[in-house]
Amino acid sequence: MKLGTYIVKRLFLMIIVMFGVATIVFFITHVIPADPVGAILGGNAPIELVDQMRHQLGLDKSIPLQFINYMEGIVHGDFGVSLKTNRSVLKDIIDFFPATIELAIVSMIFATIVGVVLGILSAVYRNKVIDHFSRVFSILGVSMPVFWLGLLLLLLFYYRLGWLPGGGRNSLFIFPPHITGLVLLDSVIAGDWTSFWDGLRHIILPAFVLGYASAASIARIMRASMLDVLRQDFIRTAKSKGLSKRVVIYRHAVKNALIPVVTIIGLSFGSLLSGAVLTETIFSWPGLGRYIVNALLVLDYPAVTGGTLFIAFIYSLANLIVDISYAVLDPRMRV
Amino acid sequence: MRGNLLDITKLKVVFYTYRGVIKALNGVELWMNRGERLGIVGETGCGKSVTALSIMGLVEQPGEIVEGKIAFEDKILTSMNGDALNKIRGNDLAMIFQEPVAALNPVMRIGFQIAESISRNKKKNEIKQVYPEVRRMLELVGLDWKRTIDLYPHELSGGMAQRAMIAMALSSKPKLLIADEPTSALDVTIQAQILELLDELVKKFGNAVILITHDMGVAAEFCDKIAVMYAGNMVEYANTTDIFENPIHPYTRGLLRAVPKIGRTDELESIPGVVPDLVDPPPGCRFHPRCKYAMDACKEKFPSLLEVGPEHYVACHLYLKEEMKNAN
Amino acid sequence: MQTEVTTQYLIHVKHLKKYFPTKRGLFSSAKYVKAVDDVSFDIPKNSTFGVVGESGSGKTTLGRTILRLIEPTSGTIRYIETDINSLNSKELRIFRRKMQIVSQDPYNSLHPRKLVKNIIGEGLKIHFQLSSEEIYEKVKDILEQVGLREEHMFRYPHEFSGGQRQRIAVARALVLKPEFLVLDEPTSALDVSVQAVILKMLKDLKRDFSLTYLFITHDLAVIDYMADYVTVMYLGQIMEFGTKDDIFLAPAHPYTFLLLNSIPNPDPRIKKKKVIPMGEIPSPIDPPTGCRFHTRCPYARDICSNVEPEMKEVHKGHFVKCHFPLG
Amino acid sequence: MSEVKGVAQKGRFKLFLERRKPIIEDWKHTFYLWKSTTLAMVGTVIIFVFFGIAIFAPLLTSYDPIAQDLDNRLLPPSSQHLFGTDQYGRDVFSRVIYGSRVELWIIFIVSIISVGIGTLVGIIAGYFGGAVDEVLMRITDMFLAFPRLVLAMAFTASLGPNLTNTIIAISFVDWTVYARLARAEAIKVKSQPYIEAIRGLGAKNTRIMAFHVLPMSISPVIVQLTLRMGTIILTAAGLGFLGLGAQPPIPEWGAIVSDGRSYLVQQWWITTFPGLAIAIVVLGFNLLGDGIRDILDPRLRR
Repeated sequence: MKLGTYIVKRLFLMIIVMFGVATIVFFITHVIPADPVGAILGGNAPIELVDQMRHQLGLDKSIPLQFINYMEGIVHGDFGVSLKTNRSVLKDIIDFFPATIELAIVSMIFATIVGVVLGILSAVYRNKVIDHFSRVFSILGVSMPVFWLGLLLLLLFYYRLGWLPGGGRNSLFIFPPHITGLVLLDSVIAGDWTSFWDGLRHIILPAFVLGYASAASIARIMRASMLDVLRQDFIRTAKSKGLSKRVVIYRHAVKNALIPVVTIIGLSFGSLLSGAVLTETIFSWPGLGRYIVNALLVLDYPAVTGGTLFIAFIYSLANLIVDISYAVLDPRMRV
Repeated sequence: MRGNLLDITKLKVVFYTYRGVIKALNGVELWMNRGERLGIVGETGCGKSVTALSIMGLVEQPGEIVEGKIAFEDKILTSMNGDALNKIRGNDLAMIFQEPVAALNPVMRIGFQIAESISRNKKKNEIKQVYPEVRRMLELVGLDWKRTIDLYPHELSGGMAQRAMIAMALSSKPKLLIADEPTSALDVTIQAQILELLDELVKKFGNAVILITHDMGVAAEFCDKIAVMYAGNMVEYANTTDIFENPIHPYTRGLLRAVPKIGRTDELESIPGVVPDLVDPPPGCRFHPRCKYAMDACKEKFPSLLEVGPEHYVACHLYLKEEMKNAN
Repeated sequence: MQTEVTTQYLIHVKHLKKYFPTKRGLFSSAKYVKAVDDVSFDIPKNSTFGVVGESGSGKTTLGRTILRLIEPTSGTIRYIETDINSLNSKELRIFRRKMQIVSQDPYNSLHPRKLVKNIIGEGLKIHFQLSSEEIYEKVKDILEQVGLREEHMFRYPHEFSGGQRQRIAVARALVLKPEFLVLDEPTSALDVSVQAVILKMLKDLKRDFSLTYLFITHDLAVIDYMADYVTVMYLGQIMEFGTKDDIFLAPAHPYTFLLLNSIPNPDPRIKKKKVIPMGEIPSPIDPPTGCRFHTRCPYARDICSNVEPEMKEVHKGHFVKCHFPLG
Repeated sequence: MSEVKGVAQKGRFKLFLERRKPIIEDWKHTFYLWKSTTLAMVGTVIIFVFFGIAIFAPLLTSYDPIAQDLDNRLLPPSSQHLFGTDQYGRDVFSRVIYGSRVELWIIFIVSIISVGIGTLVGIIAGYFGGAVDEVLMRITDMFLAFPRLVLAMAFTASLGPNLTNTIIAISFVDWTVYARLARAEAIKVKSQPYIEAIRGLGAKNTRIMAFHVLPMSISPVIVQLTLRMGTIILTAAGLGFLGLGAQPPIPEWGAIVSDGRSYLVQQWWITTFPGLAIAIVVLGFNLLGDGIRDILDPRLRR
């Protein structure tokens, strides 16, 4: 009951934030650019073409009017037509998004498992070999530029060793079944193991590259959180009850230590989406990140607007889920 | 063994910190019999809690027991390994703490936490089988089990949480219950309730109790015997009435004169100086820099424990000297 | 010729209320924690006015509201003739010189990154145009008054013990030469042997600086040692008020009586049979109707749960808010 | 006469030192903690070397980082060209060395802008609370609803990709971190008894905020800033790599990595060295930031 109210409240807040997000995007795409059309067509374009384009983009109207049109469009899910692909931006997003979300989910799972496990081991065996390893792993993870790591791994595993494919989601002559758009999931549903195996081989490198930084930061926070919890009074109580070390750690400490980590997992999702832009570019992954980058490079404003808004929406949704799971995990939050 | 339940000899505990080694316990001597109620009193940093944690085997990094022996019945706790200790902890030994809400796991229901102390390392579904016993314990400590068994600690008041802790500690019928400042965080009226409850239950179960407190009043009301600690040493040990009516150690006397009491008309007296830094404690008797009777001997050697009356022990050179005189 | 001695009052508090809004649900209306709920009293000049109560009684809020560190919800507070409530923020800042507070926690009441010299000198800088030499001298003098030395001026708070920190906090308040001092549990975080020194010092300072104290504590023994007048609070209201002797020798309110009965006595010869209040302190968000204490009172009758008792004078200067006063 | 005065001066200086002994002790203690934290020291050394390289860049290399030399294209590392040359015959070593100036400049300006705005917003929101807080924090939330790089990308693309706009875009994205942190700190500090005591002395809000809340709130901000300096470089390099940051021929590290992408298989050195430079410097900042956090940790200090 109380949890329900909390969710309603958070949803309400999210709507306000999304309104602000849309305003910021409007500002970026409609107000800041001095002369978008000039930028797109170049300085020497004939005047009729410029006018036609201004009209097409709605730039001949006043800023407030543009804003109203823009907001109306968003509410109806209409982001306009991409200048580059000449298709509805929404259609483009629906096409490109599954690749991104698949990559993000796989990375997230990888990052969470590795991060949490390393963090726990690191805290329990503090100052032992595993702790040192995990700390080096973490500090490197948050220091390495994603794109550089990606390139080096590509060089090693694709060009030099040839163990893994060099990019894309599937090999040339493999056609995965199309149900949800998530290759791995669809292959499992259709029972197409060739396609599954192929998809898995393709996703390993990008998912590792993308998830590494998150795994590192989750491991760091998990370690710190564990150490903090292990110092708490209730852990002493658990020990005084005669519980074995294992029970104390796994039953009493881990759940408490996970609570702050949940926030980090949510925040990691943001850096994951950021990183996806770079990873997708390197691994020719046909996702939304690459779509936005390409749109930005040619100043395809409708595509930029739609893509950015959509990413922000997904990120906010992820944060909402995190906040709710936070409330589920920690009974103190439900007051 | 000086006591048939517990005997601590020359217990030394240190904590390693960046400031240096804190010599928290400096050869503590303490003993008690079955079914007795022993009060340990003293001010912040005197080592009351560390003594309790040592008995429980809960002194952990960066702390370490470097010397001494803790005998519990026929077992030597200080030479036991973790598994063996786990069998005694929560079985023969139980403990309750100062901040009851913080001492309970915030993400577990009260009922489960009590059940866990009965069935301990078993699987979760097996733990649920002891719930009838949990209900009985909750009733016993004056809580309505229907309302409390499924609550989380933060939903309890301090007094209720302490009752739950007591239920948890007593559920395994321990031979010795250690209560570390169990009422310091509570209001006086609630304190009175909790002390009454403890009194009643301990009478019923016949547990021995170590009550750690800084409140002389609480010790006077609850305990049969009192041990006074100062800066890591036990300095005086006697029956409660003896401690209050015939205190011998200069520190015990000073402490009693500093306590405000209703209806007291004389001025409060304070002990000059401050509690020493235990990284670099004074040599000899650690109280000598604050003691108005300090002699040369006090600066050199810690006085050994001396029986000055029936079951009245004190560690002070002043009486050692008199004893010598009498002997001569 | 003897003129009639009339008591002079320094502080007048009338119908003071402080309600804190609690967090409101999306669809539920706002609720309030009634921390101080219609409290009136006068503090005689040069007296120690003790306020005693358990947690949730509103004693701390009361102290802060009187100084307007918290804005009162309603009611008036007068300082001799000045209505503190009607001062604007600039006037209030100037007026603050006269009334100071020493709070409970000696570990957090001093700015951890400032030298003692600056902690104590801050008030002087705010209120007076003084050269740094003058400030130095004044800080030095006041430190000596509270039993510290000049060399302590160049240290950080963390280098001091709890008792010494509390001395510094007192010095910070006294350097402005105030007339009125709110002491909010000044010794509850200290060990007994240290508490004794601080309490004695506070008594001496009161005499030397002719101060008036509002002394807030949960410890009845301390209030017995310090106070001239005692106010017993429960759930935001005054239950009983009188001189120290009234309260300790002839308590008229059952709550006061039970409170006195609950204190463990450091004298093992006295083994009294205790009467202890039942149950726990109710939430100040939904205080009980009628007499607020009726839920825990062993003497409660039907009327107590419905009708709120009036404050009545059982004998001169001794007031009690109870339908059936004891004694 | 003057001699006597000199002695008096000296005495005064001694007294000055004597009185400030605790402050000096405090610094000594900080220094001791820093020395005993090996990783923090490694971090400090890395950062100092990085600063040194940026300042003395012209002394460290004789090649012009921008001048093309098509006769010497794509040469592997040698004693002539430590890190080899790129597709235009530019010395990669020289480009990496001069690149440090670009990165340092970005860090410097972004830090000032984002910490300035963030701390100001955060402290005002935290100190006053209520409606002010609500409005400022909702605005912050709006910025936080974007994945950082995506927002920065949109900004630079819109403003026109160049170095200045990269800096503006990153600052625009980064200030929210400090705003949240400073707010949380301000709320914590505001409710401390010592702040109430100062208010009780009669101090104004502005005085309390500037002299008491700000200094207490700033240290976590500084720690965060040190930790985030690495992130700033990563973001700048990411933008550069995508072609949305500093434009050629400016030797920005991310852009250099991007330059070498097409030559990855045969001429690995073009990508490897600038990437390594980024990783090492970011590592340095992270180690230093962790170290500072540990040193400022009151649990360690007390």
